[in-house]
Amino acid sequence: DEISVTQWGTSLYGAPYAVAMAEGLFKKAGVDITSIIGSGGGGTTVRNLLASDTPYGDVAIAAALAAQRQGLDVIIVNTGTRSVAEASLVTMPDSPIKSLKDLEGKKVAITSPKGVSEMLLLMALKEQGVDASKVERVASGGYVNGLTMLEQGAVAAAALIEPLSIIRADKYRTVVNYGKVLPPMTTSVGITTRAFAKANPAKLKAIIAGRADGVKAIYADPAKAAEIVGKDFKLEPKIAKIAVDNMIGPRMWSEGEFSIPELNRTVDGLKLIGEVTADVDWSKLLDPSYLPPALQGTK
Amino acid sequence: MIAMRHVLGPLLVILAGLVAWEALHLGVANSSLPSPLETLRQMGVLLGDPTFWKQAGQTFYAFAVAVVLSTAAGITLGVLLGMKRLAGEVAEPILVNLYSLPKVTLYPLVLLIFGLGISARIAFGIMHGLIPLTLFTMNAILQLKPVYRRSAAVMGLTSWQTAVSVILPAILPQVITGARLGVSLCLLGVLIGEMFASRNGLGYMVTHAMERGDMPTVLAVALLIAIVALVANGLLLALDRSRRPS
Amino acid sequence: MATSALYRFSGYAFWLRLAVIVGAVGALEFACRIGWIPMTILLPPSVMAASLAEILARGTYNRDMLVSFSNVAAAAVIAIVLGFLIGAILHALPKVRGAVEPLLASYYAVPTFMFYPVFIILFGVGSGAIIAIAVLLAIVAMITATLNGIDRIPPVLGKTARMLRMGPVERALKISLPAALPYLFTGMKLSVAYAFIGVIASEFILSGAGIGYAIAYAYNNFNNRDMYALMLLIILAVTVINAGLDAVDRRLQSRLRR
Amino acid sequence: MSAVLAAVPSAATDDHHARLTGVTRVFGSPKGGAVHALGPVDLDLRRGEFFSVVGPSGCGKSTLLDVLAGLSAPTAGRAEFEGKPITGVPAGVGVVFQEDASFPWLNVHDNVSFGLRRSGVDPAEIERRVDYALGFMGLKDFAKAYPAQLSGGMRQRVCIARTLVMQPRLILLDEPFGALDQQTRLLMGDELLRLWRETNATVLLITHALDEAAMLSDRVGVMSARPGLFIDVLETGWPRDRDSRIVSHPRFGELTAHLWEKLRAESLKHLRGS
Amino acid sequence: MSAVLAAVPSAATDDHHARLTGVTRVFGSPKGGAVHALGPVDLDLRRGEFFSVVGPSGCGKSTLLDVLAGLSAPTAGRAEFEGKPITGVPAGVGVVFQEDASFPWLNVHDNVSFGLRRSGVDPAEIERRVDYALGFMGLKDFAKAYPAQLSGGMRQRVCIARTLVMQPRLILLDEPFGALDQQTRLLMGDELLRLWRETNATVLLITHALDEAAMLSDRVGVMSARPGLFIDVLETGWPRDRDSRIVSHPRFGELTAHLWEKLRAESLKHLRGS
Ligand SMILES: Nc1ncnc2c1ncn2[C@@H]1O[C@H](COP(=O)(O)OP(=O)(O)OP(=O)(O)O)[C@@H](O)[C@H]1O
Ligand SMILES: Nc1ncnc2c1ncn2[C@@H]1O[C@H](COP(=O)(O)OP(=O)(O)OP(=O)(O)O)[C@@H](O)[C@H]1O
Ligand SMILES: [Mg+2]
Ligand SMILES: [Mg+2]
Repeated sequence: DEISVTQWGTSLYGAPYAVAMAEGLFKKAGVDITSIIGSGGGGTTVRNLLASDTPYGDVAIAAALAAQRQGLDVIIVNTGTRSVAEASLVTMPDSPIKSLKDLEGKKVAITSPKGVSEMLLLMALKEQGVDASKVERVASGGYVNGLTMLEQGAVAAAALIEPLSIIRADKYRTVVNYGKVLPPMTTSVGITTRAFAKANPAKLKAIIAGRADGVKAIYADPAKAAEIVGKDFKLEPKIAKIAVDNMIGPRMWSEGEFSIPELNRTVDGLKLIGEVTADVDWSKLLDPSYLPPALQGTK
Repeated sequence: MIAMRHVLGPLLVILAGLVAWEALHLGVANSSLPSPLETLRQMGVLLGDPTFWKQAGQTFYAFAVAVVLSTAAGITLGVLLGMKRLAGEVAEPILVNLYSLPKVTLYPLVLLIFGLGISARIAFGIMHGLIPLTLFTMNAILQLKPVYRRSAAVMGLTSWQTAVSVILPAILPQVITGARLGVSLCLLGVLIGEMFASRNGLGYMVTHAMERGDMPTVLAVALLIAIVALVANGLLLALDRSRRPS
Repeated sequence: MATSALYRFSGYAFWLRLAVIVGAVGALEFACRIGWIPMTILLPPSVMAASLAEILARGTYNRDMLVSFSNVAAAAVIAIVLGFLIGAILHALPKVRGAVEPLLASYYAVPTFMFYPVFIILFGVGSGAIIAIAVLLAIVAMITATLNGIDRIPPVLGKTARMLRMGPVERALKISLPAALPYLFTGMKLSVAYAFIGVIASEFILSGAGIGYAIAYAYNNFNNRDMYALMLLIILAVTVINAGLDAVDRRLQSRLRR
Repeated sequence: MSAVLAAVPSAATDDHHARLTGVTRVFGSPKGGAVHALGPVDLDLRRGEFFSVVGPSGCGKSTLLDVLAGLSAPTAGRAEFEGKPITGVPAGVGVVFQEDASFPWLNVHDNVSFGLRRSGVDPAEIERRVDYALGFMGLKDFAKAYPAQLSGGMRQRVCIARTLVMQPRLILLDEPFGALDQQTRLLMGDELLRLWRETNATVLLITHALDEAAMLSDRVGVMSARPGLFIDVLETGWPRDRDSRIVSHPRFGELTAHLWEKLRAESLKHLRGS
Repeated sequence: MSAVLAAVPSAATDDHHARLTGVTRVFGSPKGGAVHALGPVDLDLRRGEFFSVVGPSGCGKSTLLDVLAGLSAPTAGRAEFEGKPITGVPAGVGVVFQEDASFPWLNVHDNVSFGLRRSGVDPAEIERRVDYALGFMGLKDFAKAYPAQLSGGMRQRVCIARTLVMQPRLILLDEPFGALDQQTRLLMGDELLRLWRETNATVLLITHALDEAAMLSDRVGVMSARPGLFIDVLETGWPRDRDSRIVSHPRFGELTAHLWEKLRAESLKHLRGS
């Protein structure tokens, strides 16, 4: 079977799937995942999974909410990641910008309006009591473009994400690491269609269980996980090692269990960028019943 | 000898382009603009990498299928529209309109219909390559000198013989011109498809490299694609030249 | 007589064409309404139109439209002017022309978008880089048309200019330019089309503003109503632009029908 | 017709080879109206004669030729070739069109053999005939050349050779020398006469040049403006064994002047009428 | 030249209007060789005469005209117009080129007034002259039409009118009727004669058609193949007040036949030579 994972190959969201595939954990759980459909992210992943035979996917929470808002029949069956530790804001080494406070009256490169990079920036500004309206946000279309603008002096700071931030660690200075200023929040979730869940509960459970085992395996042996991820994502082993190690501390990957406060924190962020206008009624969206029994209780 | 003469000039232009590139690289000194040398080195690395060949294989498979299908369909459609004058006149503005439409914006629709996978990319390639070939073929037939068909008639040729031994060779030069544009655009269509939503192929590789800021790979792939396009174009030109003397 | 006959024929073809389009739209509407095509994939044309009217009334995308259309206009103008100058220079240098022309033919296969990061360095993010991509896409058509147009100025017009003892500037303005204009306009028409494609496509893939971006955004957020409304907007815009340019083109071309 | 000219006995036989009786051709116009292009025309082509047609542009000369070639059915009247009504392209008729009809994608040899190769003639025989035709038309050295490498006159010769190899009994030529200068026309005219003599074919030549018609033909038909009719048929009385030296014959000037007068009279009538 | 023709007194005066002495023109060829296109040619154009030039294609007729128009400097020899050597385009010379030179982007009126408007002539005077020229050339009803809406013959008339309004004293015409059928040529020839008579200009007409040259001219120069030389200059002896009715004059046939013979002899010489 093929399942969809957002940012597959570029972001560490997908590490548990890589490990579970390489270690045969999916097979052990009772499903044969042969490959992963990757995508640039957001709604594309949801579209992709809807178009595929096994409509399960790990997607950004904003995309899952948007899909439901537009009346698509999807449910959230597990959580994926719960940290924003891979994201940061950087500036040039010789820049006078030392903290978020210094950004007032300056331009900051984000990837696209209403995207994750903007959301994190606004959340961090709010957390630190900086007036967001004084920070001009410029959409660059991508992290690399933002860096280019930074180097050209078009912006004072740019959003950045791993593993790019590790690859170019020596070129820029980190202003803020979002994982350090923002508390844990759910960033990606596993979704499927209601119809698929009804028809293939066993398969769905096996996928979730396999992924959960993958998460456990990462925490149990980070070095090995880094090796697997490095190979799958074509990262130099050294960089993969740093990337995975960076995520172990904040416990980036959840085994799948739901935490309402962590979910709501993300929603608060989405409200800041205007993606969401009202509180979310999770009871209609979540279905923990496909999780391993031990994880079914919500926090 | 003659081939040398045709190739030498363009080669000089390309060389001049490389020099300008190097100058630009030195001038702006930005990590997003690697030097030509870096790019060529990366190209060497790619060419020695089996996964690159796997991706390239994917792209060229989709490209080949798209080219074959759009060529066959384009010529057939062009011939049909060209023979039925009224149909041609009805269809032409519609085709021109479709041609000048930014087709990327229709890509969501293509994905929704064809799903992921190779068929969407092939479809997208065909969307780009089909129309120019159809238009060129159709116009070639509309502009075909009537005296050719009349000559065939007085020599007692059947309509099938006329089509095969008079009409087709007569329109071939324009069909080749259309094919040159069509093939280029087919490749572009497949690549854009891969860039936008795909998990393999050179277009995906470029997107992936862009996301990681790996500009040498981006430019190396772009160069390779340009070379392939140039070679394909050169072959079609040579085919055209071989058919008629200077 | 031959001309007017052609026109009548064209008139007939026009109505037939309209009938074909109306038929196709009607069939689509029907297929959507009775559920052959699920609404999650395609909306009935009437819904698209209604949604477009809504969007225009609400002004949701006014800023995007402004950005896109002004970028298209800028790119088209730059491509036309620059393309004409380059074409004229190439024409004056036959050796260089011989070397460059074979490259122009395969030009369209190179996905210009790949150079976006480079353009950002050169032109900054946003409109600058996008216009640059669109210019790059559009300029070739203008260069080719300029070369073709100058090639086709009959030499006898040059002789006539000499008989009238015209200076080089007067000759360029009063003879060469009007004589080449129909061909130049064909190039302009293509340039506008390519500028449109270039701008919308780059917005779609790369940018944070404009109609192209709005379509990509609507796609990502499953907002089919907005997405199809914007697609319809683009189709209508292309049709209107094409029809307008075509009318002018036809007038100019009719001069050449000798 | 002046008595001097009529007194000369005709060189042609009296046998009918092709015959048009009351032939009219009307084209439907896209406006719904109709263009009356030709006729009603009566014409008897005698077997083996050289007949020229002159007349103003647009008078229906090409239309007349199309009817004889079976490319266009008459709207009214009867067209016969060798006693049988013409329906479709009749075997034994060859046409050289007004426009250059050489195929640019074939070299001269392949152009000339084109029709034969599709008619199932034995290859050795094809080569023999093509060789002969190329030699006859002075194209031997250009067998491997492509039309683009030839002058307009040579391309026209290719078309004549292509028609010739099919060994037609009736050859229709529609202004084949239109693109040539007078000197070349003269040479081509001589070649055409030689061809006509050697093949014994019947030749119908459409031309604009009155002196050319006067020089080459047994008979010259003068057509009126559209809808074309024969307003005069002039018997030249030349011997069968003739060539361009005939221009020094005093009758050549007379014939030319006679044709010019006819044309002038017709022009004036036309002017007054319109 | 035959005694009959020479006996007729010339209608032209003996005053030299333009004169070529030993004029030769050699073109450098791109391959490094050289094309000897013309000459050495001697020519005296008498003031007010109608002189025609005939000769095979490529013999240098257009080159001769370019020299007279000052568009092309002779490689050797002297060219004079009204007593002064020709350097650059001389004032008082008008040319109608072989190719259609009407400006497709201007309507007929603006085409005809184009040259005048640049020359600073008073607007009222421009209108007067343009009106006259349009009327003269039968273009009055087409003043607002564009060249694309006209036939080839009418476009050629536009070019003639455009030249005419400049009131040239020497008019050079390079096969202006090339695209027309005989009937229209006849009418155009009459108009040209009328124009010549009314303006008192000197006319040099290049043509392919021998009968046309015989009909229109005071003198006909026959040129040899490239490099072109005058091998004969024939004095027609027509009265100044003539028109196309002259074709019924017995001498018309004689003149035509004479020109044909010259051409034939030249052709044969050429054939033997090559
Ligand atoms: N297919 C057609 N449809 C309508 N009208 C036609 C068609 N073919 C010819 N005509 C008209 O019939 C008339 C005679 O045409 P035709 O070509 O026979 O003239 P022609 O004597 O050969 O002229 P030319 O000397 O210029 O070749 C013209 O008025 C022409 O416009
Ligand atoms: N610019 C040029 N460069 C080289 N050769 C030339 C040039 N112009 C003319 N020639 C050559 O000079 C010769 C005479 O040319 P010209 O145009 O004067 O002939 P023509 O008598 O006017 O022919 P036609 O009757 O076909 O118009 C030809 O062989 C031609 O190829
Ligand atoms: Mg005809
Ligand atoms: Mg000439």
